Amino acid sequence: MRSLWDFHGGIHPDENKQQSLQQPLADAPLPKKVVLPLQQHIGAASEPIVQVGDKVKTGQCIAKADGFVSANIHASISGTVVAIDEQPIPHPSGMSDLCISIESDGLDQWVDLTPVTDWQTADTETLIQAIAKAGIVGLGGAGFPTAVKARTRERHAIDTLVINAAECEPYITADDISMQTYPEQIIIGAQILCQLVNPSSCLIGVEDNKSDAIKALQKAAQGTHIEVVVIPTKYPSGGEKQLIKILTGREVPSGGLPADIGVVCQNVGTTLAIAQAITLGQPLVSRVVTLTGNAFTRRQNLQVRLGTPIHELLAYAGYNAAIASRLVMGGPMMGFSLLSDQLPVVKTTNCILAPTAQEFPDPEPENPCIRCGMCEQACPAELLPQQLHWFAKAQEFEKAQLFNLFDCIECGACAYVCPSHIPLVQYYRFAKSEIRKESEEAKKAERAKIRFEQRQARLEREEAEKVAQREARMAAAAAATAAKKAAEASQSTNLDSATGTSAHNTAAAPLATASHAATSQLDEAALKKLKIQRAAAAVALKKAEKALTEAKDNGVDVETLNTLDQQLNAAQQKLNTIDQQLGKEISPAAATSSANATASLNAGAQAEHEKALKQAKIAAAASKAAVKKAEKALIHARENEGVEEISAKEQALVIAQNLAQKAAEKLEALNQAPVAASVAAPSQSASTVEANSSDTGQAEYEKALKQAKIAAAASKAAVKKAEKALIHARENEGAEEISAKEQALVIAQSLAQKAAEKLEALNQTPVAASVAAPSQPASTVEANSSAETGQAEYEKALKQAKIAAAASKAAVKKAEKALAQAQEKGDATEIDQCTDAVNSAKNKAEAAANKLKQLTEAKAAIVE
Amino acid sequence: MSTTTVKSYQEISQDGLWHNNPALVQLLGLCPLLAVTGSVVNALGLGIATILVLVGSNLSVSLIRNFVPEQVRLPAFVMIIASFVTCAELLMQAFTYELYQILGIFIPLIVTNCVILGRADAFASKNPILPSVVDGFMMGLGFTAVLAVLGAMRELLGQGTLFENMQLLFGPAAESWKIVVFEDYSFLFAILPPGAFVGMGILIALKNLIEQKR
Amino acid sequence: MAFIRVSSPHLHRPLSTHQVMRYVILATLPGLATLTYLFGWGSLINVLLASAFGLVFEAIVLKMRKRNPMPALKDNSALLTCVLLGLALPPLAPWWMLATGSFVAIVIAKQLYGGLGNNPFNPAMVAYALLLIAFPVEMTQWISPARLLEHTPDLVSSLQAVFGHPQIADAFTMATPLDGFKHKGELMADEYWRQNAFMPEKVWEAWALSSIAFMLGGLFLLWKKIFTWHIPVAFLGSLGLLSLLAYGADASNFASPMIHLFSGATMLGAFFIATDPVTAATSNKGKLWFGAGIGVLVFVIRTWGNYPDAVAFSVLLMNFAAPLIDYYSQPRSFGHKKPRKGIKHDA
Amino acid sequence: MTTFFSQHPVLAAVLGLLLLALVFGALLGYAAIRYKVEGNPIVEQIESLLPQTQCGQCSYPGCRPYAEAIANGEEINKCPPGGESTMIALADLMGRDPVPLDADPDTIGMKKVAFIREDECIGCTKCIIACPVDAIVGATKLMHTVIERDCTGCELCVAPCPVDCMDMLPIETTAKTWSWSIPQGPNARFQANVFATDGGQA
Repeated sequence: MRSLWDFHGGIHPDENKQQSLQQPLADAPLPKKVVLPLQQHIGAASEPIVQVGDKVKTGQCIAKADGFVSANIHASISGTVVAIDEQPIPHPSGMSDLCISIESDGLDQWVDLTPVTDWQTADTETLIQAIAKAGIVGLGGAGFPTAVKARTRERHAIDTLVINAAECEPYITADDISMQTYPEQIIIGAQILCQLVNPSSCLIGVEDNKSDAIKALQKAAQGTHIEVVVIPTKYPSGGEKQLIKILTGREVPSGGLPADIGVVCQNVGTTLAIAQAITLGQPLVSRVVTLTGNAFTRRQNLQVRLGTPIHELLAYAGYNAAIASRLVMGGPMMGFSLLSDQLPVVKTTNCILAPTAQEFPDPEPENPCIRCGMCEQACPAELLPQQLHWFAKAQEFEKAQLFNLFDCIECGACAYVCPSHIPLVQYYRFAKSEIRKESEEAKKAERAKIRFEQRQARLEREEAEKVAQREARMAAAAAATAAKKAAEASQSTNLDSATGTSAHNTAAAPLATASHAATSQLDEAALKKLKIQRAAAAVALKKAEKALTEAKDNGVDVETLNTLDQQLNAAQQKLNTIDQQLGKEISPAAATSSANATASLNAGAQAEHEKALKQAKIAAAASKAAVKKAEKALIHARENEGVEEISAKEQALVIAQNLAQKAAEKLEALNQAPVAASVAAPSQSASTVEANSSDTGQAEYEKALKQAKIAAAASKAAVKKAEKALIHARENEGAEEISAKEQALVIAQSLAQKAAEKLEALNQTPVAASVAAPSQPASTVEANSSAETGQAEYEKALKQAKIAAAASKAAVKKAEKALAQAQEKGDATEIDQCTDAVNSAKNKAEAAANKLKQLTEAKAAIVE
Repeated sequence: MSTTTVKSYQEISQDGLWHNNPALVQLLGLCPLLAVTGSVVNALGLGIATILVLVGSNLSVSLIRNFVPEQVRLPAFVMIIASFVTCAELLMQAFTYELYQILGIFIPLIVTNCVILGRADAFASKNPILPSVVDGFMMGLGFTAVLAVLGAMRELLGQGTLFENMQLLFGPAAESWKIVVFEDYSFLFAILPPGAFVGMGILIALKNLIEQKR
Repeated sequence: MAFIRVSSPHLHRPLSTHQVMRYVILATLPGLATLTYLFGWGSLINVLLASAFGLVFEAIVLKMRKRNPMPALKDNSALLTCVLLGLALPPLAPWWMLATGSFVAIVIAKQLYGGLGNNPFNPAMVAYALLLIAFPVEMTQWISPARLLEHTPDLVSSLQAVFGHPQIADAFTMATPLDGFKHKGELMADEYWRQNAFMPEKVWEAWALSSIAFMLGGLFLLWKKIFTWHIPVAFLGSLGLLSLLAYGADASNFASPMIHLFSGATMLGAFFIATDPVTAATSNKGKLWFGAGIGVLVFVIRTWGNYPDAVAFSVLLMNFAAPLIDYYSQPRSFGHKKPRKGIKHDA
Repeated sequence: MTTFFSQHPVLAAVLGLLLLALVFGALLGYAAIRYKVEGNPIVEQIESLLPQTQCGQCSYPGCRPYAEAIANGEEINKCPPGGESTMIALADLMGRDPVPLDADPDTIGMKKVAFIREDECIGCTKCIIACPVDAIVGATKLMHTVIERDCTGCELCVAPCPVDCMDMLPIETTAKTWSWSIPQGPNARFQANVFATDGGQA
């Protein structure tokens, strides 16, 4: 005989078990319709894998476990899935949750079952997979997925397997009848569990009031090392922790698991389900439910299909609503009262109790606590129930926690003995949920605080950057003034080359500094500065060009002109250098920012952004459509160059715009002309950064990446088009053509402005395009640096680029004009010089175009 | 509690006698209050001594308020109060010796009466002389009134008389002031300290009740 | 049938507060009967009068507190308090003492603290202590046992004594054994006992008998599991042990354990007053400390204090200490290594 | 020496007091340096009680500034999101009397979350700029959405929206978040009439 231990407290309520033991276990009639909640277990709700209208067979998996702690759900009858929607579920709240409803075809056709026939030799993983596949959860009441519990050995050393067959709650006999009916299968189940857990001893704890079950089990267990241990009847000896204490003398530490002390505990019903799942391959589609209470005429244990509506069972068992005082799911001590009879039987339903008013009178009004201490004598967790009650009542949750509120197992022994009829368990449940809520809120507040502070820091940083930018701009303006003075000086007094060079040096100085800064620094601020310097340099260049032109116009001597021309070239070179540096700078910066983004990513919050993802897809589709339209328009325009064709292009653009607006509801996305499409890229990458700046999820980041890729592809296409246009323009060089193109583009620009609200797209001539191109990647970086300010910054850059474009355009014009004048004059040297000047300007344009090409190729390379 | 705003004398008086009554509202000076209120004469004796000390200390504290550094004000106040208490003690010894004997330790203990230090710190150290004196007097009067009422209550309930032994304070002429309400009556509880606590509680409750009714 | 949302458990042991109180009241009956038999009608009149006053006061004060008086009156708690007060007071106490006692017990000691379950002090003992302090003479005069007198006061003269003619009662009263022992003056204990004029054997017998009657009532409650054995055993044990030690050391100056245990309010206190759950310590360990504390205090006050009996004061003093005892006697909860001492707040 | 003092008791008294004053003055001075309190930890404590919604309903830009203001004597009743419990906790901490909340009683303590009716969103980013905790995601011309987990329900995003597509939805109870309420307690029927309670300040 094993030595047994005792636990503190406990009560001896009337057992009332005989009523439901008079009849043998029977099958309940097949339900006409079953409702299967997606959450019948602890952990994540299952994921439905059928659709409304699907035909299912009995035992077919209809919802998959979603995550580690979750369980499969199977159709418990054959028929048609009629709904996947919110249905009232058996829960104390009486609320609804997602359920799959199946209407029976009355045939009860089973799927092909695949038992593990060689389970004695099968490896652990096979068995666990079989258990997981069968959707077995703890049938004792908690509903913890059994497959997860079966893996306990992976992390803990287990020496004892305890099969909980105590069934200490009054009235319930579901386990009792199962043991009487299927003792062999239960022993097999226990053996399977032994194989999984590999304990040195396996104990089945049964209360001594189940003599028939004990006999049956002992007979079945003969010849195995499984021991049936008879324990004294006392509520709540069936509590997991209490049973372990009784059988092993060990106490599960507070907040710990049985596995921490080398014990695994499984309910006997679960053990039976495991045996059936392994040896028959039968998933968990039914369970034993006790129907008892004096409001039933037929008190009995039934094998009930999961999802069976309770009212069908009530009708079957001869339920008399007139004399029933309430409906309880579970036992009288821990069950909950039902708020309707239109609820399904779920995996954890072990009993449906329909007592009369004599059995369960209405709760008496609560009286004041007289501190009699009876609750303390009854508490199996050795708590101070009355103190906890005072604390819960006064909402002093901190103290309640200090008095080990969370060790309460809500067994109800305290409330059972309380002479003042205080609903103690309800007080504890209230206090527990409040404490959980409070800690949730505290966490949320902490997160909000961190996010708020990070945001403040970011805003400050941006403000500082703005100030720095403003200062840089002022410096550039000063340099420009200096350059202008130098130019004026050369114009009026025919300064010698040395002086001119020095003037040029003055203008170029900030540029050199900027380039130096760019190579030595990698951060965005430096990039910004560099970009600003570049803009300033462009202005300086423009001034220099203007000076040169004016000098030519005014007929200054050749020497001076040469000097100025040299200066102009030098400035242009500087500009190119900076552009190169910018180009270098951008890719590492982008890489860094994306790396940062990845680092800051948070694994959670995927679901939250599904909507955003959808939206992005729509945007992508819309932009693709828009790009296609615009492409067509461009081809058209290229094929038929001339003023008339421009109107056709205009129409095409308008159509593209309309289409894009309609297609992407809110996203008046990338409805640009091919050239403008490349501009859209920054706004896409801006959203990437938006996502990065906060600790949103991986999914969001990937989504944004996708968007960016799409945008990049679009811009690649756009650049290609622009290139072609450029080649075309080069092939057909001539003043008239250029002017015609100018006109066409001015019209195109105004159209584009209307089309893309804020994106006053880049209206380039081939020459201007070269100038504007670098500003695009710059604006990308701009947008990267800050989501909110990106747009404004971008517009600014655009403006600058436009100015630069206009300036270079003007320069070419001037140069050509000067050439024309010279030709008119017939001065050979002057003609030569002017031709040189024009050529050099054109060369510059070509160089810029090449640069653009390089840039786009680089981009394409990145994308590909 | 800010006394930086200038109060009228009427407000000061109302505060002392009722709204901010040192015994009923501030609950200060409870030790002598509970100890000596066994009879009206004891209560009045201690009350008058307290008034004297309060007026004197408020006056002096107000006088020196601009010269005493913040950090050492409390020691300075205590010294002033101690001086006045010694004066009062000597005076009582000289003129009402029997009463002095009855009140015993509670006369020197006036030094530690929180009412006095409290008013010195809360009022006199922030206000000019005249308001300080008025405040001291009114607070003392309020305190004395509570003492007297409680004394009368306990004397009446405890031994069935009123104004016994008034000659100790007011001279032989007051011997006839004694009123016997209940003949041959004794309720020891009221005379003993527990009775003082209960009586005080009842007075405070009454005060709150009247406030609530308004 | 209505679908109702009720928190589990749905079953309840058929025992309510009013039943608990009723059991306790019933358990006092043997003691009351013995007192009436031995000392005449006085105690019965005490109990009935005090109960009547108590219920009236309870009803009035509940009305004033705007609460429904009926449930509170039905829970028998006020009745029990007044029964205990009536038993503790000397027989033939004048009606105004009973009225004052009931008022203090119900209104001041119980309802002013919030009513049933919220009073920190045992109401009956608060009232008893107040009466003892206020009327020391009346409270220490106990009526002589019936068999000592030539004619016991009949019901009419008892009622006369209670209502208005205390001098009638004076004729029947004498000191209790404890009082007599306290005021034995310079006499040594054995000398005192020899002088039968002061404390005849029959007086002692009467006290012992009524003590045993109270003990029987208490044992009934113990059997009924209305309270646990801890407090009475600790109380009687510590008192008995201390008096035994003292008596053994110096039998001439200290009263014997028998006198301590079987006279005065010892048994009434041990089984009916100290066990009042509202004002006692709650955990088993705490109850032991609580009971032992009372025993020690009773011995100390009886031996060296001013008052002959000390149960009321001892109980009240330990009532003070009950929260502290609770604080330091918390049980070790399941799954915890050590019991927690008190509430520790993080700084 | 002794005789001198016994002959001049007043001088002795003055000197004695002087000596005492010196000794205790030195002690005080030492204590003032040794136990000097750095900063104002009370602000941290106050802040830890505030709900961190950063909603600005207290008229301060965020919870921290309000915490600082309370430390400097601002009223403790200006935090409607924290509700009664926060106010009482603040009253406890500051040793002040509880005061009724300075807000519409219907809205106190009601937990809400912002929701964007996405069909109507024009992608103006104004709500993104307004959100104090970066709980709104989106970019220019792209639809925005609220990260429900991070939304504090401060309502600051509602006003800036040019197309009024922001809703503040109360957080609804589901079967998962449902919990048992506190039992009514004894005297439930008379609760409404109770004019004095046993709780509150000691």
